[in-house]
Amino acid sequence: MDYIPHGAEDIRRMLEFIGISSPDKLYSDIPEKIRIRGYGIGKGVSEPEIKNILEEFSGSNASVKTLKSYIGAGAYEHFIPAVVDDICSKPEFYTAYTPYQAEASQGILQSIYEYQSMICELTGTDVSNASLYDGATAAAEAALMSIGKNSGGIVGISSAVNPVYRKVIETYLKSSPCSVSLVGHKEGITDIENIEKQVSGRMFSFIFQSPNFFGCIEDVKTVSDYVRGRGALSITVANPLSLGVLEAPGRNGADIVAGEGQPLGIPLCFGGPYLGFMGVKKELMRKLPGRIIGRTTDKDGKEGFVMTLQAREQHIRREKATSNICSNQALMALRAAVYMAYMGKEGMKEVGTLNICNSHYLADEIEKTGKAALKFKRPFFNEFVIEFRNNVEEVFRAFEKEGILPGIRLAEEGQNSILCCVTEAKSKSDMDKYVEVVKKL
Amino acid sequence: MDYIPHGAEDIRRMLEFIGISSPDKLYSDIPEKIRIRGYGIGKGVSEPEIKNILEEFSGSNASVKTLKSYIGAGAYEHFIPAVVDDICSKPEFYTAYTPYQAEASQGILQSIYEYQSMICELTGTDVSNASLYDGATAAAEAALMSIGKNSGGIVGISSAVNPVYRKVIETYLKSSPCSVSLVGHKEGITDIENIEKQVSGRMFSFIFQSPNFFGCIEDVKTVSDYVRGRGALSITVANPLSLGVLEAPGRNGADIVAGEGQPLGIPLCFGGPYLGFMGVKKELMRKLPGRIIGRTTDKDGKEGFVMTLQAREQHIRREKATSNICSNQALMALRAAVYMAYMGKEGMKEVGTLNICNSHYLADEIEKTGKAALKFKRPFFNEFVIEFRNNVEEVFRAFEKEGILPGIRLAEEGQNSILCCVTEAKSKSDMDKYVEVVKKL
Amino acid sequence: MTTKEGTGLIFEKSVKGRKAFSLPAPVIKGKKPADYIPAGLLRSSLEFPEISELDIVRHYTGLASKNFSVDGNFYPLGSCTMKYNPKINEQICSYGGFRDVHPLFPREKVQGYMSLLKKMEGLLSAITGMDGFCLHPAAGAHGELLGLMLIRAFYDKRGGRRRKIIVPDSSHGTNPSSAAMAGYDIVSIKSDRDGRVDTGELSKVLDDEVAALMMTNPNTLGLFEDKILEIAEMVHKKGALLYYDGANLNPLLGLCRPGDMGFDVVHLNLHKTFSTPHGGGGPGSGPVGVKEKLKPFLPVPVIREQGGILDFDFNCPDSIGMIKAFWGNTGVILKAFAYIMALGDDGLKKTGEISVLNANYLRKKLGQFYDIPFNRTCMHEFVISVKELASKGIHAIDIAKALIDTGIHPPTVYFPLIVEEAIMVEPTETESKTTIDSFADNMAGIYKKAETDPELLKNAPVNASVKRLDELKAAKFPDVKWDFKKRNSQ
Amino acid sequence: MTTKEGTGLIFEKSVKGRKAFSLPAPVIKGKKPADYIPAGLLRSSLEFPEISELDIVRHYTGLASKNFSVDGNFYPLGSCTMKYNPKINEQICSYGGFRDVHPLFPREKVQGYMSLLKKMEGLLSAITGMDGFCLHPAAGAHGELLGLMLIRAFYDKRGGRRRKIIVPDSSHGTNPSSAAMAGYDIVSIKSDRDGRVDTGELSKVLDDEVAALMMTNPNTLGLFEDKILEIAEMVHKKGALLYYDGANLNPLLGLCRPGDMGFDVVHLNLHKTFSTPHGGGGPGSGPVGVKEKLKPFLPVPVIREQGGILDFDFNCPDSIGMIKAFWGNTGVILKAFAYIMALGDDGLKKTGEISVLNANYLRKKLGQFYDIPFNRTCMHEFVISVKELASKGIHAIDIAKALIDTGIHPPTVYFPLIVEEAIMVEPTETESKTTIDSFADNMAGIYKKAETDPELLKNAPVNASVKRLDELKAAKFPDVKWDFKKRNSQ
Ligand SMILES: Cc1ncc(COP(=O)(O)O)c(C=O)c1O
Ligand SMILES: Cc1ncc(COP(=O)(O)O)c(C=O)c1O
Repeated sequence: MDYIPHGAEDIRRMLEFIGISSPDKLYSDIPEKIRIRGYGIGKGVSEPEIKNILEEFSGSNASVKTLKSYIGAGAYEHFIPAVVDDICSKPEFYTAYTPYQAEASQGILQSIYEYQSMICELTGTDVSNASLYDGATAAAEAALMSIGKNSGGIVGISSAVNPVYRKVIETYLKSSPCSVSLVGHKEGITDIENIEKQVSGRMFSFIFQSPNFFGCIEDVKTVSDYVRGRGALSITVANPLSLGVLEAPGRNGADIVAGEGQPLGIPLCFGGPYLGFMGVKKELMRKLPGRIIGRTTDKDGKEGFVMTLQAREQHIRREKATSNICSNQALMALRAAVYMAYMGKEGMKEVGTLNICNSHYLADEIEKTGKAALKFKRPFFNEFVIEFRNNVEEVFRAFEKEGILPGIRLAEEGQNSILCCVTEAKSKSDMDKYVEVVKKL
Repeated sequence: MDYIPHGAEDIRRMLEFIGISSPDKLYSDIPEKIRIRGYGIGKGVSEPEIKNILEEFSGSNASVKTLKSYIGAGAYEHFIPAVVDDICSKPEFYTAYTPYQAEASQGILQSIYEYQSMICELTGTDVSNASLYDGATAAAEAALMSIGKNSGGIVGISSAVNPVYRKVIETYLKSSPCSVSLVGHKEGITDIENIEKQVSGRMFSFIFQSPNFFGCIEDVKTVSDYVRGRGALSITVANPLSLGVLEAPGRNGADIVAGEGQPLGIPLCFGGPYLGFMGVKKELMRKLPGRIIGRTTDKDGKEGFVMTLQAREQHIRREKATSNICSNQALMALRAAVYMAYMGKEGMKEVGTLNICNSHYLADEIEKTGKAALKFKRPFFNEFVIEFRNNVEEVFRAFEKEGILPGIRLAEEGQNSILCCVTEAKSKSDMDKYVEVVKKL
Repeated sequence: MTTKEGTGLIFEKSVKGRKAFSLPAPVIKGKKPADYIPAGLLRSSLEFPEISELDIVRHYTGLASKNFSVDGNFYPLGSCTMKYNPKINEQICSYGGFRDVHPLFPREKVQGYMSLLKKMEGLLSAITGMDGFCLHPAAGAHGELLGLMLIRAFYDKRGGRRRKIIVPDSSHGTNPSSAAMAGYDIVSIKSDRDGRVDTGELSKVLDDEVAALMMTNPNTLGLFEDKILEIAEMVHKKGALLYYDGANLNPLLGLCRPGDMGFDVVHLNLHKTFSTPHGGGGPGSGPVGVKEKLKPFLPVPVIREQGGILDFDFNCPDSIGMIKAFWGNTGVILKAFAYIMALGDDGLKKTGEISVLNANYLRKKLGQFYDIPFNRTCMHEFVISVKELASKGIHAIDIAKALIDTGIHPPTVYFPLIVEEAIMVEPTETESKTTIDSFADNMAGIYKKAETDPELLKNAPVNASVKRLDELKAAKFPDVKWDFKKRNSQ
Repeated sequence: MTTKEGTGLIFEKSVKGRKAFSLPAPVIKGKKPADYIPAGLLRSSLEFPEISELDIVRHYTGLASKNFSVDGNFYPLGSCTMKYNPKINEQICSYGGFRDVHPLFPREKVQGYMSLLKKMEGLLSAITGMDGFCLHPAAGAHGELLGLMLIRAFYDKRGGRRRKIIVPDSSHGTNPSSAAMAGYDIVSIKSDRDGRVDTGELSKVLDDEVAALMMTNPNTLGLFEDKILEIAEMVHKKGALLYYDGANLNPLLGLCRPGDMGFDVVHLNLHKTFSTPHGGGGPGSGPVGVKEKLKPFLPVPVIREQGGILDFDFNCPDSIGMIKAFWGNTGVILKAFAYIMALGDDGLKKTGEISVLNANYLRKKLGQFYDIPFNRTCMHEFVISVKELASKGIHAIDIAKALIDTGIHPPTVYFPLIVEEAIMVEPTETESKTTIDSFADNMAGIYKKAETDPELLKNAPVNASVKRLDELKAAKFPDVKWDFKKRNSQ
């Protein structure tokens, strides 16, 4: 099949108007030598057939509906309000593009302005961009923002930062004159003494995560104070959903708060598309990567919205731009905006509360069995590391029988450790089943 | 949960404005005696919970995705283009109501005008209404249209009409001075001689179906000519999807063409909501039940659409209305309209062709096995009656094992008969599996 | 954005050779209908539009932009209960285990559906105080017809057919029309000065020929029939039955039940009270509930446990038969079920309560400008009369059209028939104070305009996709379908 | 219908105590965060809006109505390939087995996804003529960055780091910007009189320090780089690599492949060529393909068969590492996969062919009025210059704004930078002759207006939800978020 509208007569008339006899007359610029005859990928199929084919692929995947999953580690199963799906499937939003022409794009522009506003409020920062690719690249962009383009130096990263994020930041920084110093955590959280010990020389910024990879909530204030005291930027990677109950990093001294917006109403979808968010202090505004939407007025003084501060961007600044980002994750930002509006002031608190209460319920019940214990005795949000007495392979087998995915293995943090995530999507009876399995180990 | 927007402060201010202290002050008209304290149906639950509950109900049903079904008999599994779902899930359409205020409802009005036009073209009639509840009630309304309100007489019905439709027509006519005469079919189709023999007295109309309940295509012209010759109306119940390839009944003499619009892009959904359609000759226009949309002009002479000929309807005519219909199946009519536009001139032909070719392929292959034979040797569209040599219970067991629903049992037409339906939704390999089962009987 | 693409009929956009459809190849290559079917039965021509998929999408996107809807506009259409349609219910309805199920699947394969429908019957019985329910009717009027058929069957069985149905003059048009369809003679009675059933009038017409009195409570003026218990007694004493048109049940949710008021037959409008969308004119769902004595007459099939599973029972000797193919507008029932389960006792009670609060708040606000003939505590809706504006040449329709220009869907006009120049306003419980206030402000502004600049209103609407349409012309010269032939000859 | 509800920020609609959210009760009643977490870590305040579900729906329904989109409007935004986004692909993406899958599920439980991604790599390799593909990049620019990192790694491994990247002056802004991000110095070269890479200029700058030449082919003028084989030879001779910016691949579908032209690294924009929606600015997907010699450097994880199943291999010693969490914008890739499979060899070829036909037809039409600086057979797009209208005070931006009033989304303006007052038009293959003709008519009308009544254009748009917006003010006094504090003090 194809999506070509023309009938034979249309094509005939167009060719006639152009003054040629067949479409291939338009290819005279293309060397004969490189012309091909098909890719050998086979004939196209019809819509019903493509549906069947894709249903088959889909049917070969497990999902959080068919298995009870306690896996987090950077992507989270949360309740997605039906309103979010509904609004974001409006073609007026999803079949548009970047709002280059403001007057024809007020819907998207205003929605992003609102998104930016809520991200700033949530993170305690002054300026937010219109989105980045995902949490890991947002952290990497934050690191790039912090460094000078030409002078060497160091970006410190806590070892309690999601290892994938660390890897992405490293890849991004490889092209820069700077290098990365890993700072070992102490019993699950960042330790200032370790920064002192392990980072020497000029430190541009220090990146840490809260709640961090192990689920532990960091003392953002203490770390930021220290980092800023050393003349570096404090970059906090945050779980936005946790910020309904946890203090905004920006209010505790973080200069840049970046992270993964997926918990804000974005489906798991095997890892993407997700949403990189970033909020920064006013002073960093002109260094921000990506799009920024601003409020202004029209000819008649009526309020309206436009892309602004474009002088930072690639299409104007080219090689001198703050970043190369062009297409971003606007529709995911819309999802997050609708989610945040839906939850609102009280709902953000309540969903955060449910995550804390559920995860602590499960952690407590697991510990009560005596078969496993929390690895780090720290406050946590919705993830924690649990160390089993039994061999971890055996543990996984026991859960598998019950259709439960108990978490992911964390080999570095002890032979039989598992990183377990519990959100508001789990019910008491779900968790009790988990505990049953542990009891029987 | 609930869908009440007010905060406590809203309610306080509203009560204050009304000048009362609490909402129950508004209930003084209601006798204390009948006031209740809840229904005893339990507390409400949250959106995530209601989702889980309904997922469980849904999960306890088989579907045409989990079983291969060859069941038709009034509801059909067809390919539904994604475009149909997409357009009909636009809230501008589904959260509106009857277009009482034309200037605020041009979208719905125009879509129904287009629907009416295509139904007329498809059925070969002059006027169509904006929809009726379903095929069976449309047939019943057709019967009511044909009779005098006060004088007795007869409505003849072919025994090859879907027995459910016959029952509904009978129920509807019970309140009228008329009675129903059943006319036995002859080898699967209506027989004029039987009408002559079995209907005596004043016949208002004769109702027959094509393709009929057994799948056989009737000779609409011959039957209509005879019926009209007797001074009665010829009412044809038709499968609209078949009319992409079969001649329009209206062009063969039918006065009223009514039927079930479900094959035109409407999901099976366990029996409803479906779509009753009806097209009639010009002379019957003012007797039509239900809404009719007409084209007119506005103040400036610009084209627009309105509900018209309302003088037939209940809100004006009350007990003298042509029918009591008020809410109808407009959204389903929209589905049908989008489906028909999507298929278009060539697609209607092609989808009809696929139904014919697929069903004949399966019928031929079954007969080749020698284990079963077509009950009626007549032209058919996408359904046919097949009689098995083996006991029908055994036949069903054999299919069940393979996850196939071979059709429905038709006890009246022979001990081991099955009514089998094959649409474009079945592939060759599906059908070959069916035949494999038959072979092994 | 209203686009050019949205204008013009789809037929005018048709161009030979264009196509949208996409279908698999035939099983056996090259086979044609004529290979299987005699030529005489095959179609000679079909003049359907030829148009691409994108053009179809644009066409309907354009049409959608010309339509008011609850999602886009306040829609206080009296008597229609245009409340918010929760998105979660739309989602639920699309689950494969609901959507892709054939109604004739073997019962043991559809126990999810069977138990849901059975539960729904129970919920509706609890909510109305009735003893049994039938979910088959496709809309309110269909429910009425069924209800009246049941009443007929009841008397037929008892012997002594009765031929009259009484309806108040304030009743909805479907009431007398359904009664006529069910073969009854209609007796209409005047309302009393309070806008309610006049018991004096009632007693005059209540004779042995009366099969039933049909009532809406609250009635179409939005007033609760406070003498309902007395009326029920009068009716029952005469051996007649009491029929409840449940289109206005919303304000009574959690508060009181028609069954307890003495009603014998009830129909509900799931597309009103229970929040399922009205779909631009439907589909709806109009289940019917009855007291014990009428249960034997309910349509077949009836859901019953048989052999360990829930099955359909067709074997009910006193049943009136079938009134619809299959078992009702299941897809609609599903949404109402989810709504009721989600709200529960507490949510339903609050729903009723706030629908009444909103209506009274708005009534007080509009009463500052407009005449409200029966101006007392109302239930979920109330009726304005603008007959005093007639001197300026302004009618209810002009107010309605002026509202369109404010982005608000007009209320119901010219109903109920007992109020001259009626404007019937029902805000529903899902509308916020902000929205209601802004509606009241707009209505006040229009009132002032009616006094100072009536021409302006006569010219309304000016912001819609068309100006005021000529309905007379439409009725006089009916143009009810596109002329495909004309097009071809052009 | 544009409604009042659509105006005003969501924060301005917030009213204390209103809420939309609906969540289950906590597992243990009465537990609060403070029971588990030290007070010092807990949040003091959060000023989010308080608003009901219906009001949210109305808010965004209003916003949607203020937005142009492919479904509503012709959208000939050059360089962006705003083609129709098939609805079937949106449907597919919502299947539970795609949507509700965690990226860290055990591999054996997600073989559907693994094999789909593996197949997709193969399809893209076949379509581009490359030897391997990485699906991770989230957009075109991300793909560019990855591509340049691969090039860097390639030279690092070989020894002999090179520090320059050449880009034509017609290149897209992301090209130099990505190269800079990858740590390269940028050398820009002038285009020749035909609007193509000037081989003379190229040879002047092509030295041993050059790591790669980045090209778009067809280039941003819509012209095929006819000397591409010669250029490839020049570049390779110098030991440099050739990078293909695949944003403009659409016209070449089924016709020729970058791999066969000599490109060593390629990125594609699935959100352009392969019809996935642009989503108001994203998400996109920018897979990168490479020739054999660059494969070892591709990011981890790489999909490989291991132990009878498809697994992710993280153990690739020469890999540049990871460039994104997880494995790419899977949800986007899914749609592109369905698109490619549905079209197949025949459909893809036709797609390319008609995109060229449409562009040339439109070029001829617009050429009747407008100046097209490089006016010769183009591929999928072409660039107008309106510099001659400058004397009337009319600029590209005025033409763009005037188009908004006709319901058409303006083409790209002021790009490529080498054309003064550029208007870059890309109709795509999914637009019908009718739509293209009507666009041409509108453009002709605007041209006439520019000559006769330029003021009218300077005032455009007048039909949009706002008039022309003050961008200077926005940049000078940045207002980039709502001030929650100010609101509270009001
Ligand atoms: C009071 C009343 N009764 C009955 C009906 C008929 O319901 P339906 O439109 O579902 O047939 C309506 C609906 O308009 C109504 O308002
Ligand atoms: C020619 C060209 N190259 C690269 C890009 C960058 O792609 P993306 O926006 O997906 O990052 C674009 C997109 O605008 C483009 O047109």
